[in-house]
Amino acid sequence: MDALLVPLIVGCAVALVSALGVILARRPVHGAVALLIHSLSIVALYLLLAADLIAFGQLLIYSGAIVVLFLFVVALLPAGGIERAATSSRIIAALVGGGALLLALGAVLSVQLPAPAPQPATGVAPIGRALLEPLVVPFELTAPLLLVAIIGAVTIWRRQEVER
Amino acid sequence: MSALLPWTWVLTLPGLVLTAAGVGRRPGIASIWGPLVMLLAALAWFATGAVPGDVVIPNWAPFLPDGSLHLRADALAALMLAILGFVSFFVYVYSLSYMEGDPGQRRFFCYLDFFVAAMALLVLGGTLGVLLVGWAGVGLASFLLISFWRDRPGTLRAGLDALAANMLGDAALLLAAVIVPSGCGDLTTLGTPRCTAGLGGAALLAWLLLIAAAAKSAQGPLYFWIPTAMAGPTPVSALIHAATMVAAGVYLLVRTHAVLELAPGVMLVTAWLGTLTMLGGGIVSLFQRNFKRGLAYSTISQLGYMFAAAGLAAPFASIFHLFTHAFFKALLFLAAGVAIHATGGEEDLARLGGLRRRLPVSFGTFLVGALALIGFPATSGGFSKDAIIDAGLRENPLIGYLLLAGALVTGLYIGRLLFGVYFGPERTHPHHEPALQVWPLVPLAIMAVVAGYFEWPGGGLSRALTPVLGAIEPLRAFSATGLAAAVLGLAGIGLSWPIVQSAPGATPAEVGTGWADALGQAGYSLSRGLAGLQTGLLTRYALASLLGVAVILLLAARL
Amino acid sequence: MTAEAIVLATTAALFALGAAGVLLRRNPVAVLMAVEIMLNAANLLIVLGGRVRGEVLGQAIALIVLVIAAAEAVIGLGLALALYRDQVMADVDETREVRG
Amino acid sequence: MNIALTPEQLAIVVLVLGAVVVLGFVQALASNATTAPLIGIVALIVAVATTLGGGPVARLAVGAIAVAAAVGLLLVPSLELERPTQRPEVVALILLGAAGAIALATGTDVLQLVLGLETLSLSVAVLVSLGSGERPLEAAFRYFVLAAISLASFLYGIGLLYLSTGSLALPGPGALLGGGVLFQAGVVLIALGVVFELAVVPLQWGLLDAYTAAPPAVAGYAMATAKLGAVIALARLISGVEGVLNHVFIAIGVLSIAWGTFGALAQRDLRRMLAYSAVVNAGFSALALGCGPDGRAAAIFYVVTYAATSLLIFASLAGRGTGPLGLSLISTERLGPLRAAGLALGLLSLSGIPPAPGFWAKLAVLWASWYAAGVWPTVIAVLGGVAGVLYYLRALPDLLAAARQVEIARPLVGSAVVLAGIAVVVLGLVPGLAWTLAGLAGG
Repeated sequence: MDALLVPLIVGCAVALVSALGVILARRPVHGAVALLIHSLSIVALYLLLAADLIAFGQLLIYSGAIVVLFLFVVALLPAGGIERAATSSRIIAALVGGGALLLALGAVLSVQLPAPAPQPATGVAPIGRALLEPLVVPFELTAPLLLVAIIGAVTIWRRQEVER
Repeated sequence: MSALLPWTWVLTLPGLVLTAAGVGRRPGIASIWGPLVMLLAALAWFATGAVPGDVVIPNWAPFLPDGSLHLRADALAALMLAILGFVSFFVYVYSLSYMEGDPGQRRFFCYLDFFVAAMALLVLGGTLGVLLVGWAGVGLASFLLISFWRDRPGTLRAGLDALAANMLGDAALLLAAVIVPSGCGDLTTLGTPRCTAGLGGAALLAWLLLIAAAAKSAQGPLYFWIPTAMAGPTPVSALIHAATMVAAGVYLLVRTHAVLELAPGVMLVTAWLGTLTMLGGGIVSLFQRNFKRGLAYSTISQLGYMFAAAGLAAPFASIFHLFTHAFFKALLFLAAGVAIHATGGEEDLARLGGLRRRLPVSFGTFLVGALALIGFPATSGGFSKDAIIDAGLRENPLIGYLLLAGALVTGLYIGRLLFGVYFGPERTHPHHEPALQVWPLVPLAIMAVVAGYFEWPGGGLSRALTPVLGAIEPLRAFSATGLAAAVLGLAGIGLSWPIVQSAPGATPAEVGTGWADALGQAGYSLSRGLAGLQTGLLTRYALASLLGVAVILLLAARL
Repeated sequence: MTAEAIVLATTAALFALGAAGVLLRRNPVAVLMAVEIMLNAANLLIVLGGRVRGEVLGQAIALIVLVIAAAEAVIGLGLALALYRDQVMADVDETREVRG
Repeated sequence: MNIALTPEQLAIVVLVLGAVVVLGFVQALASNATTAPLIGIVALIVAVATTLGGGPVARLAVGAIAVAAAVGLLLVPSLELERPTQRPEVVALILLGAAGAIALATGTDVLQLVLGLETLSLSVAVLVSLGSGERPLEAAFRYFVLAAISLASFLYGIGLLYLSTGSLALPGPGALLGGGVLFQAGVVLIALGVVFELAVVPLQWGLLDAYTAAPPAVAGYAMATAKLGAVIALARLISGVEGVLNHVFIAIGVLSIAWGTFGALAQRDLRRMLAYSAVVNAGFSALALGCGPDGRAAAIFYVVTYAATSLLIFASLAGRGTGPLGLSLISTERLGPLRAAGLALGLLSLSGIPPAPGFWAKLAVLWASWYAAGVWPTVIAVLGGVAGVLYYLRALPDLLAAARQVEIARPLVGSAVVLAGIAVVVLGLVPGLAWTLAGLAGG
C-alpha cells in the first residue's frame, strides 16, 4: 500500500490542479484542455485503486468522447467563447459556495474509514456478472435514459432549423 | 320528513343548473323555487312532529378525526333552514326585478343558488368537517357576489377584503377540525370531556370557534370587510350580509355553546366583544355618508347583541334575535334597495331625501323595520332584544346596562337614516316602485312584526329548541327593561331629527381598519421583495441552492 | 493518513471546486465543464467505495454513473449550443426574461 | 438468464417500446398532429393494464403517472412548439419521461431512483426548451444546470451510502441504528437530490422559472409526473430513516409554504402565480413527508390531488403561448365555457375551497402535522393554506363572467380537460378512495 501512496498523492494533486485550471480558465479551449488532463488524472487514480475496467471506461467515454465533444462545441463558439474577467462579487460567491460545501463535506467525512476489505479477483467477468445480476434493473434503465439523451440532443439542435 | 330534511341543501342545485343552461324566458325564474321548497320542507318538518334525523355516511373523509359525512336534522337546523328559505325566496323574487337587464343576471342567480346550497349545508353539517364545507362555500359565494359588478371600481378589492377576513375564520375552524382528538368532531359532543382532552383543551377549542365566528359575523376588529362588502348588489347585502351568512358565526357559537361554557374566560371575552362591537358599530353608523353602509354598521351592531347573548350563557336569546333580525334587517335592506334602485343607484345620503311621497311602500316597510330594530314593544325585535338585555342584567349587570344603552344608539342611527332618506327636501326624481320589488317587502314586514309571537306567549320556539340548547328560561315579555329599551330607542329616533337637520351626511368614517390595511400592505411589500429574489441569475440560484444543501447536510448529519 | 482517506478528501475537494466553478464562470459551456468535475468527484467516491468494501459492485455502479454523466453532457451541450445559436445567451447571467 | 419482470418494470418496458414505435415513424407522423399522441395513449393504457395485478405502490404510481402523461399527450396537438413538426419526438419524450417517473416512484435501490430521476428530468428539460420563443430555452437551461448540480450531489450521496453500507438498497427500518455519519450524510444527499424535483425551498429556483416559461401543455405534465414520482420515492426512502430526515422535511416544508405564499401574493401573471403555487403545494407534501406514517400517506394523497388539479389547470390553459398571462386579461382570453370551468375548478381546488380535493388533501396534511410536527408548523401551514384564496381567486370573477364566450375547441384538448376534470371531481366527492390507496402505498 505504501508504494501506492506517492503516486496516489501525485494523482490527486494533478486532479485538483487541473480542476482548478478548468474553473479558472477564461478561454473555454484552455478549460477543455484542463478538463482532458483532469480526466486523465482520474483515469490514473482509478488504475491506482485497482479499478481497471472503470479506468478504461473513463478513458474511452470521458477523455475520448465527452471531452472531445466539449472541444467540438468550444470550436463552434463565436470568438472562442472568451469571457470577461470575473467580478469580485462572483469570486466571493464562488469562495462562499465552494467553502460552505467543503466545510459541510469536511465535517461529514472526518471519520475513520474502515480498513479496506481484501480485494476481489479483478477482471471483466465479475463486473459483467454484477451488471447483469444485482444491477440488472439499473443497467436496463440506462436504455430509456440514453434514448432521451439522443432524442433530446437531436430535437434541441433542430429546434431552429428552417422548415422546407 | 326527518329523512328528507338533511338533503334540503340540494334543493337549489337544479335551479342552478337550469339557470346556467339558459332555461326560462326571464333569467333566474327557474331558480326561485328551490328556496320556497326549502322553506316548506322545514315547516313540514316542524308540523310533522319535529323528529330529529341524522344522515351518517361513515369514513367519508377518513383522514379527519371524525370523517363521517354527517348531516343533522334537528330543530336548530330546521329553524335556520326556515329562515334561509323564507328570506332567500323573497330576495330571489325581488332580484328578478332588481337585476332586470343586467347582462350577468343568470350568473347572479347561479351564485345565489350556490350560496343557498352552501348555507343550508353549513346549518345541516353535523361535524366540523361538513360544517367547514358549507362555511367556506358561503365565503366563496359572498366573494363572488360582492365582486359581481366587475366594471365598477373597487368591487374586486371589496371582495378580496371579505375573503381575507373569511380566511382568518376559515383558518381557525380548519385548525379546530384537525386538532380535536380522534373520533371527535361531532358538533353536539364537542364539549364532552373526551373531546376537550386534546392539547390546549376546551379553552383552545373555544378560542378557535370564537375567532371563526367573529370573522364570519364581523365582530370586533374583524368587522372591516362588511362596509366595503356593500359594493355588491343590494339583494345580496340583504340576504348574505344581513340576514343569513353573517349570522353563521352566531349559529356556530350557539351550536357549540357547550364548548364555550367550559371556558369561562372565552365566554367573558365573547360577551364583551359583542357588547363593545354593538356600541361601536352603532356609533360609527352615525357618521356614514352611504345609505347601505349605515345599514351595514347596524348589522354589525345587532350581531354584537347576539354575540353578547352567546357570551352571557343565553344561547336561546341569541338565536331568537338572529331569527327576528333576519326578517327586519332583510326588510330594511330591501326597502333601501327600492329607494336606491328608484333613484338610479344613488346611495349617498347627502343626495337622498324626501322619498316618502314617491316611494310609499319603501317608506312604510322601512319604518316597520326600524321600529322592530329599536325593539318597539310588541314587534319582533322588542321580544328578542329584551331577552338579551335581561340576560345581561342577570349575568353581568355592567354589560346589561351597556346593552340597554345600546337601544338609544340604535334609535339614533336608524332615525338618522330614516329621516335623511325619506324626509326633508326631495333631491332626486325617483321613478315608481316596481311591483316585483314591492310585494316581497310585505311578507317580510309582516314577519318583522309577528315573528316574536312564535315564542310569546306560547313558548313554541323555546320548546322546540330545548332538545338542542338545554333548558331555556321563559321569556319575560313587556317587562320594565323592555319598556326602558323601547323608550330609549324612541328617544334615539327623536333625537336623531336634529342631527339630520344639522349635519346631513357627515364625513365617511372607518374606525379601526388601519391594522388590516397595514397588514395587507406589509404582505404585498414582502411579496414584491421576495419575488425580487427570484432574479433570473443562474449564479445566484446556484449559490442559494448549494448553501441550502450545505446547511441541511451539516444540520442533519451532524445533529 | 491512508490512501483511502486521501482519495476521500480529494473527492470532497473536487466536488467543492466544481461547485465553485459553476458559481464563477459566465460561459454556459464552461459552467457545464465545472459540473463535469462534480460528477467526476462523485464517481471517484463510488470507485473508492468499491475499493473499501472489496467488491466489484463499485466498478459496475461507476460504469452506470458514467453513462448518466454522458447523457447529462450531451443534453447540456445541446442546450448551450442552442442558446448560442439563438443569440440568447453567451453569459449565463445576461439574459433573464423569466424572473420576478 | 431468466429475469422475471415485476409489473411496474413491465410497464416501463411498454412505455419505452411505445416511444420506439413513435420514433420509428417520425417522418410519417410529423405532418399529422393526432396519430402519435394516440399511439402513446395506447401504450399508456397497456402499461396501466399490466400493473393491475401489482402491489399498491405500483398501481398507484403507474395509474397516476399514466393519467398525467395521457393528459400531456392529449395536449400535444395544441402544444406551442418553436418547430411544430417535432410533435412525434415530443410524444416519445413524454412516454420516456413517464417511464422515468415510474422508475423513480417504484425503484427498489437508489441507482434505479437516480436513473429514473435523470430520465424524467432530462425529458422535462428538453420538453421545456422546445417551446416557442426564447423564454423557454433560457428557463430550460437554468433548470438543467441546477438539476445537474443536484444530480452530482445525489451521486455523491450514493457514493457515501455505498461506502458506508456496501449496499444500494433503500434503507429499511432500523438502518439508522447501524449507520454512521457517512450513512446519514449519504441519505440526506440522496433525499435532497429527489427533493429537487419537488421544487421546495431552497432548491426551488430553477423549476420555478421552468414552470413559468414552459408551454402550458408541457408544464402540467412536468409538474404532475415529477411530483408524483418524487413524493412516492421519498415516502419509501424516508420510512427507513425517519429520525434523520423528519426535521429536515418539516423545516423545508414550512419554509416553502411561507415562501411560495408570499411570492404568489402580489403576482399579476397567472403563470408565475401558478409556479409559486407549485412551491406552496410542494411545501405541503414535504411537511407531510416529515410526519410519520400518517404523514407519508397524506403526502401521497396530497400529491395525487395536486397532480390532478395542476393537470386540469394547464390543460385549460393549453395553447395560450409561452408569454406572461395577465390575471386581468383573463376575461379577454376567450377560453370558452369548458376551459373556463376547468380553470375555475382547478383554481378553487388549489385554493382549498371545499369540497374540492385540494381542501381534503390540506386537511389530511394538517391532521398529520398537528400530531407529528407540532403547533407552529401546523399554524403556519394553516395560514399558508387559507391565504391561497387571496391569489388564486382573484381571477375567478372575471373568469366566470367570461365563461359564455365561444371558443374554437380542439377535441383532444377538450378531452384532456374532461379527463383531468373527472379526476378532480372524483377526488373531491370521494376523498376516502385516494386516501385508502395512498395509505397502502405510504404505510
